[in-house]
Amino acid sequence: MIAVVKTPTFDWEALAPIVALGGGMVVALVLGLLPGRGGRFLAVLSGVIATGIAIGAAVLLWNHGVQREAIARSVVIDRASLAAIVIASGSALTGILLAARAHGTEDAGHGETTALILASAFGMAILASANDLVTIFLGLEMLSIPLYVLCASHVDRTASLESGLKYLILGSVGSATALMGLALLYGATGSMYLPDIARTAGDSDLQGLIYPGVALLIAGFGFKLSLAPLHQWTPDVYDGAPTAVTAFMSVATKTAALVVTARLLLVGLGAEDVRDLWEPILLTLAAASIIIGNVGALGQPGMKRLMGYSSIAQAGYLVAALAVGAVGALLAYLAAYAVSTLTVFAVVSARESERPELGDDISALDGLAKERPLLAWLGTLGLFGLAGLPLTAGFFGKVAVAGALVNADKAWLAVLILIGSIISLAYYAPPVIRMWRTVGPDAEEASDEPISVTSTPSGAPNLAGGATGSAGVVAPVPTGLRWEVALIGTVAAALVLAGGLYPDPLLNLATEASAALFGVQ
Amino acid sequence: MSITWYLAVSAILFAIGLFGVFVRRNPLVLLLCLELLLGAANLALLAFDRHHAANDGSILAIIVMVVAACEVTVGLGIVVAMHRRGQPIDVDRTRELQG
Amino acid sequence: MTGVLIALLAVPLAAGFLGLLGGKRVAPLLAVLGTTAAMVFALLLALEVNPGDHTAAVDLNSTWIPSIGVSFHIAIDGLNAVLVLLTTFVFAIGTWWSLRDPELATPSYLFLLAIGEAAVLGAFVAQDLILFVLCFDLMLLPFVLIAARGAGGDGEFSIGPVLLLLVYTLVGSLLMFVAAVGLAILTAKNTGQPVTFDLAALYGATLAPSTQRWILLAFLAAFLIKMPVVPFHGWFPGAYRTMPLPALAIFAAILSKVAAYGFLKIALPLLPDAVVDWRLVLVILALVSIIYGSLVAFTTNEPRLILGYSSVAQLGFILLGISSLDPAGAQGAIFQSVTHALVVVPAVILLALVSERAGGVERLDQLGGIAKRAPVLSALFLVVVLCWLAMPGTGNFVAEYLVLLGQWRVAPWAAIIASIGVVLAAAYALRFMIGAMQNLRGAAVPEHGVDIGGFERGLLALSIAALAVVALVPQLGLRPSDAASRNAVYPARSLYESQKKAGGDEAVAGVPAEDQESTR
Amino acid sequence: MTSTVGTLAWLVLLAPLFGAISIGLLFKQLSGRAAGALATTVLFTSFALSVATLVALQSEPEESRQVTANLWDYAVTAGLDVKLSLLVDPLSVIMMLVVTGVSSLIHLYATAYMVSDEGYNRFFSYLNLFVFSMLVLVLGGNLVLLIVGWGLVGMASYLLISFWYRRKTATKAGIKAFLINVFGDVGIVLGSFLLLRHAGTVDYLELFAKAEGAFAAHPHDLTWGLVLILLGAFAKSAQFPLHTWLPDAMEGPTPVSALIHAATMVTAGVYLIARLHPLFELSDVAATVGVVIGTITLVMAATMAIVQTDLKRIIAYSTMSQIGYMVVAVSAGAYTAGIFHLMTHAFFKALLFMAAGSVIGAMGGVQDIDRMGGLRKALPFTFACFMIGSLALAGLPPFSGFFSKDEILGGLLERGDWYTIIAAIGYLAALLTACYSFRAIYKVFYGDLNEETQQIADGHHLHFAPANPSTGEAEDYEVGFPGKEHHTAEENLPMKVAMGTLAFLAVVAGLLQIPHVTHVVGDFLHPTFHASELLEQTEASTSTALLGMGLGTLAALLGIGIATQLWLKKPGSTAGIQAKLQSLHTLLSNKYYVDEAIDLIIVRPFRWAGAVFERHTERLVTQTAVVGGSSGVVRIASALVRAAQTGSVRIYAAVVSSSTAAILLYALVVR
Repeated sequence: MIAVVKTPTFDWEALAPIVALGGGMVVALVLGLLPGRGGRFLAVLSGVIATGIAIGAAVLLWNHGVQREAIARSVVIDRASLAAIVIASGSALTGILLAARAHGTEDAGHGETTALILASAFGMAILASANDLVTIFLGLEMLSIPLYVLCASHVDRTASLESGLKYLILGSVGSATALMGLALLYGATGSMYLPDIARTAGDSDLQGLIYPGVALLIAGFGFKLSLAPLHQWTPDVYDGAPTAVTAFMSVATKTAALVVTARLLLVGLGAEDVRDLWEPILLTLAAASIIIGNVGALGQPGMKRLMGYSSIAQAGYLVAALAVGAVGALLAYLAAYAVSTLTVFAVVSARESERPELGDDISALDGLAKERPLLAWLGTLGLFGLAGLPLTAGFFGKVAVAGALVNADKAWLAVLILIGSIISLAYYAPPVIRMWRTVGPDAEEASDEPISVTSTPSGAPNLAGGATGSAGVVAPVPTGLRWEVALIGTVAAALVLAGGLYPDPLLNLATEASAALFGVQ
Repeated sequence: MSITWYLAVSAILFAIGLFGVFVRRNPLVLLLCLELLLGAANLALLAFDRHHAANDGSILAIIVMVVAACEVTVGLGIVVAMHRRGQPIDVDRTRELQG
Repeated sequence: MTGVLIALLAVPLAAGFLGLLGGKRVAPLLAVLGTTAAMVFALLLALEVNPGDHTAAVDLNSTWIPSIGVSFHIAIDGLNAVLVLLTTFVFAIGTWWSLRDPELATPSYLFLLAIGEAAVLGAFVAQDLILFVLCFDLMLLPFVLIAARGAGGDGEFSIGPVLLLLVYTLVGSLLMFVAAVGLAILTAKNTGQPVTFDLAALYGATLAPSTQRWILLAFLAAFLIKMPVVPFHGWFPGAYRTMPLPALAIFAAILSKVAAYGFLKIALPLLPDAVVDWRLVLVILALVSIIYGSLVAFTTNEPRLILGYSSVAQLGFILLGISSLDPAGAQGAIFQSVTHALVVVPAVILLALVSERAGGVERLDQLGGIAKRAPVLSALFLVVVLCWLAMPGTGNFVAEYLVLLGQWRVAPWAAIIASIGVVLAAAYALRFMIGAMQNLRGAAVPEHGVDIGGFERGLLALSIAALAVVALVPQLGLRPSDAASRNAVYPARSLYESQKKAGGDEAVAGVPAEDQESTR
Repeated sequence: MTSTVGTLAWLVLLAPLFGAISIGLLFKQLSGRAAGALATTVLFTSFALSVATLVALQSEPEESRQVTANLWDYAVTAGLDVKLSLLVDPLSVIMMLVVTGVSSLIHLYATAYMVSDEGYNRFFSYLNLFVFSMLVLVLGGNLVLLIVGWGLVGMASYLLISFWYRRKTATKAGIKAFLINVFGDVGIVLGSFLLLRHAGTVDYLELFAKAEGAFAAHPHDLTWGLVLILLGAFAKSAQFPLHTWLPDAMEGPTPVSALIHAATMVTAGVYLIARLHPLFELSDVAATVGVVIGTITLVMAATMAIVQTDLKRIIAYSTMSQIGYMVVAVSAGAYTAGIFHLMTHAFFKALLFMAAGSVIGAMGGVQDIDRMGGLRKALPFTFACFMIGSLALAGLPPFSGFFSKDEILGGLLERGDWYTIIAAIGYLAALLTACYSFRAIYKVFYGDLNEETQQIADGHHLHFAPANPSTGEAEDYEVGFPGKEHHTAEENLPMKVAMGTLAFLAVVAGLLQIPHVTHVVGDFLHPTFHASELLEQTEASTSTALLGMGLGTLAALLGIGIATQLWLKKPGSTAGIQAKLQSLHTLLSNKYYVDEAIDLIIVRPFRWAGAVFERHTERLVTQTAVVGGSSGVVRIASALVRAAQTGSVRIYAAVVSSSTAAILLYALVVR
């Protein structure tokens, strides 16, 4: 007897970005097996092409229908998911390029690194488009598991392994919590399908379970978003992971998790009474994240660790917008955050290969403006973008978020964001100042030069310091500036600047994307 | 039998798993505890599946099993890598990253 | 002329950017071209201003971010024309001077200066609140990066002064930013119109006094810190110490003036009730700045800080003029902005030349006796110092006269206290000159000195020529802003007068009858 | 736009400016005496132009002898209307003549006197600049230009006092003079506000026209305004208590003392009061303040001069005293007398300083009269000039000072009332004046030659190792210190010519205005003061004039007699008197402790405050209060957050779980 398998409907056109990422993963894995430089080159190239196709397809799809059911009703492609796909693919592209010639990737294998990044991006694409609970969990794990491996991929570095292990253990706890939440949600409504959940909420005899379900879901996704006090894995994992991976996950994970959380909460759980539950929780978590993230980042000596804490604070700003349902502001700020963060990591990564003995230590940035003016400009734009200073996309991103909060009568949180921004200057600025300073550790000889107009009276002794190479690790050989890193950094920085000069398209796109999300209801 | 019992067992399992994560120092045992967490969720899922007389929950449960296997695989890989580098297989002594 | 207005902002920026791309060879040339072109454009624009008319002479209004009601609205009017010209002049001198030191004048540095110039000019010509705020915040950043060059040593505190400069001044700016957003949104709520940040639209609709007060508070935070006014000046000594001198010349000369301008452009017309309520606070802050700044300038041994604290005192005069809410005070404040900027630039150049002649030492107690070794330097120093202390016959004196006159009309006691500052200014300026140039040779000064070279002479000659112009024909600087400054203080002024009248005070501020007439 | 008179006046004004700037620009090119020659030529040109202005003005009908000449708008905005305008009337013309005339002679004198100084060119640049400033002061057609000129002369005075800028004493004296004068400037500035407030103008002629109407309702504002303006006058004219800078100003080269600190600048206060006389006549209080302060100063200065041993300072105190007379005169309404005395004083006081300069030249820079003696024979020309100057100063007929001083005192007698007492004090001070002038003559020129002066008598100049005369610090002859060679009038024709001319003027100038005989000055000034009622009240009648002249002669003779007795006949007798009146002597030689009082009341509190602010408050402001206060909380929080980041997975898991539990609890309990 032949069982008739009822195949779901596929909208291959709409699936194109997701398929590109998945296909790219397979191709990269296979091509990476080729020996020598050829394999490395082809694997990276396939990754670049795959992410490129994904981005291109997503851009083309933007105006083709507000919402398309790609795989039955489980995967929905709309402008919100497209936005997430673009950002995730962009950061995957960045991650691939940063990893391409980085120290340590040799051991991990190029095909594998590229493939894992693409796999994770694939998971993110699915997560962002997920419209039922099964797909959500599937996407979540598809996103997370490659990341565990990526974090641990510098197998000859203790920190990398530690990072992978910590992420695995804690991430699994988070996933399990989220899964438990999903289960309760399913139990409460009897449906896996988000619009149905919204519709049937209150019909079931187990409807009371929806509240603990929501609580666990928020905890689970809050963990992925690294909201305080669920944030503690973030600095450690970001710190230990290879820089390329940190760059990728700090942006992409947040993007996917935010979009799915927005979909889940606003589409599935947007009912008044449920909303009354999650809104205060989210606001509290956002406030805690803003405080703890900004405070924790102060005085961190490592750039990756600093960015880890900063990402906690940034998640706070983003979730604040989410809590009041301002998805437009959320996406606008998210885009600004993404490009700024990628710019910063490009600079950190470029510096890492030039000053391997310093790694991501903040002192590696000393005197960058003199040595590598381009990198200094990029780094400045990126960090100022994160701080939300003028002429960067972050400035208007913050305008949008603060405006949304004021509109929703949550001015206190806007003020908290302001205070957080002020504190954040105290850690975003030091790397910038170090980049631009000329009297770094090498200034000892320079002080004998004839007096110039730049001379300063405060001649504090300049001592080289802060270099903390891990013991027992053979310092890798410095390499020159990797052009692909400079290129991707420049592109990202250009976007930061563009968003700061002419933010109207960004704001409009974000509004469109958020409208798509609400169009589901 | 009321669904409450299933849920209670599920919750207890979940709690045991969590407790294990708190108290155990060997990563291998931690992985086992993580399995317990997922198992607990699976139990709840299947219970709800029966309660609602649907089969979505079962599908998710099967997927969870696959995922659990993946997680353990990755975990084992990392533990092996740590062992090969001569690192102690003890989470309390794996805390270079902090602060 | 709108093309010229755009070129004014765009050309220096473009020159800087091309220089960044073009590298070390072309960047200096482009910088010179860019700054000179900006000066020419500013001059052309200033000539367009009709002194009898307070409305814009050149106006450009185009959409920018319609989604949040922000437009790219810039204009040249009587209030900003002279300041714009001044800005281009100071940036030109500062940029040219920087080129003396190739180590300093890297393409990046020149581009930073260009960004600074565009931002300052943007703040001056902005007719949109958000554009103003954006430029106000932005103009600081290049100088932070330039100051970062001098951030010495390792460890936590080495970058402290630069960090302090950034964080402290941005605290105020961010508050202002929130206030600006609030102001526009609340105004829109009042009028029922869609949110707009266009100043022209905001001028018409004033908010309730209680709302005005907290908004003014935020604006004050931004302006008073940036000026700086005692006791909000904590950031500046460190910043002055670390900044390279050419950039310091621009920074000290121009950036504080944007804050002063902000009072006249934004605070007084938009928030008249709050300004009138807090007039006394402003006056007291101004007086404290004048006296305190002068006294510390008189005591400190670091020439940079003498300059800095004297600027605090002079900015106090500017604030005093503004807080008089009187046309004379406002005119004095604007003119003082010009004259102070014009005197700070050569003063910093001289400071550099002196320190160069003392082996880089910048301690007054180790200087002295340079005049004998460098007579030309000494003569130029003298001229600048005399302008600095507002010798009658200089433009600086006219400015101070107008400021005191304006304040006298409303609060004679304040003018009397402020005039102590006039005497103290003479004390610290002369002490500086005597300490640096005269008496016996200081410990740091070598036996055989050299006089200054042609390049510095040229720069100083230019600066002094500018000082001579404002000294001989101050009317050139006063005329364009005549109507505009009257218009700027009018709302607050008339409110103040009506309150005084209501209070039964017979002597309303002492403006003669026909003068009150002309205020209208 | 301007009349001939106006154009000429502008030329008079601009000539010295041209001189100052061209010497300044060419200071490296001009060698030898070229700068001096240029400056002097410019000044004589300026004087010639002044005479031409005088002629042009006199050719106008009397009622239109008040010419304004505008150049361009200076500051016309916001109720202020200041044009670059000159007011040429008899008062300004007489000032112009005195200034350019005396300046020309002093320039001539200085071309020789300063010739060995390394700063020769700089000196003449400054000197020309001073004349320009002084001309702005006297010619300016409104209060603002007056303030400009007022400030500029203060500046030039400062520059010349600290001309030897490497001397600490010189720079100190300079800064002191400058600060006191700026204080005075501020007074005029504030005073001008009060006048502007009601009259709505700062232009003299408009102001005078509107004054009566404008201030009728606000007499107090007028009084306050004038008192503030008087502050400026007192500061510039070294009147009590703002006089302390003048003795110290003697740090400057002697020609400077002659020009600025005797003949011209210090009389600016007198000019100012005379200029604003229509306002002073409306305010009795202000005028009285002028009279009282003038009286106090004239007595004080005269007493201090008696115990001074520094030759230049003696003359400086006598200057203060004489200006006191002038201030009293113009405040009391005797304008003609005041201005007349201003003129004669310019002649004889400049002469005295020049002669003193010649003596100091011979003494190799020494100014202490106790080290001099018997120089009568060695320096005959100088002696003659000094004698003429002293006789004029003492007010002995028929020297110029006699007529001018007695016109003042006669005017006061005529006005009667309490002015009689002032007149009496004036005569007493005249006695002191004669006494201290002859004390100086006897100590310098009479008596026996001592070791040092013997050398001068032998035809040599004294030479000492270069040193600061006040502190004894070693110096060199480089730029910034006095030159190596000193000069006497006996050897230098330019000095002789200048002194001779002034000596002649000091003798005959009095003849211009002999009571009831000649009225040249009075008639000339009439257009300026024609509306004044007080002037008529102080027009001494024949009997009063005769009484006054008699008293004056008597006082002068008595003073000379006392001096002769004490310092010529019995040179040692003063020691006994000094011992008897020890406390008085201490008081006088310490200049009534005014310096110390000012230091205690004003200078020290400011210094102290500055030091406290810099040392303590600043640290508080920059570090602790503002920054540390706010960042302290943040820092503590940061430490806490990082301490919680233990690195232990188990603890992290526990935190995650407990946070989850908390959220769950919230969901279950609160919902």
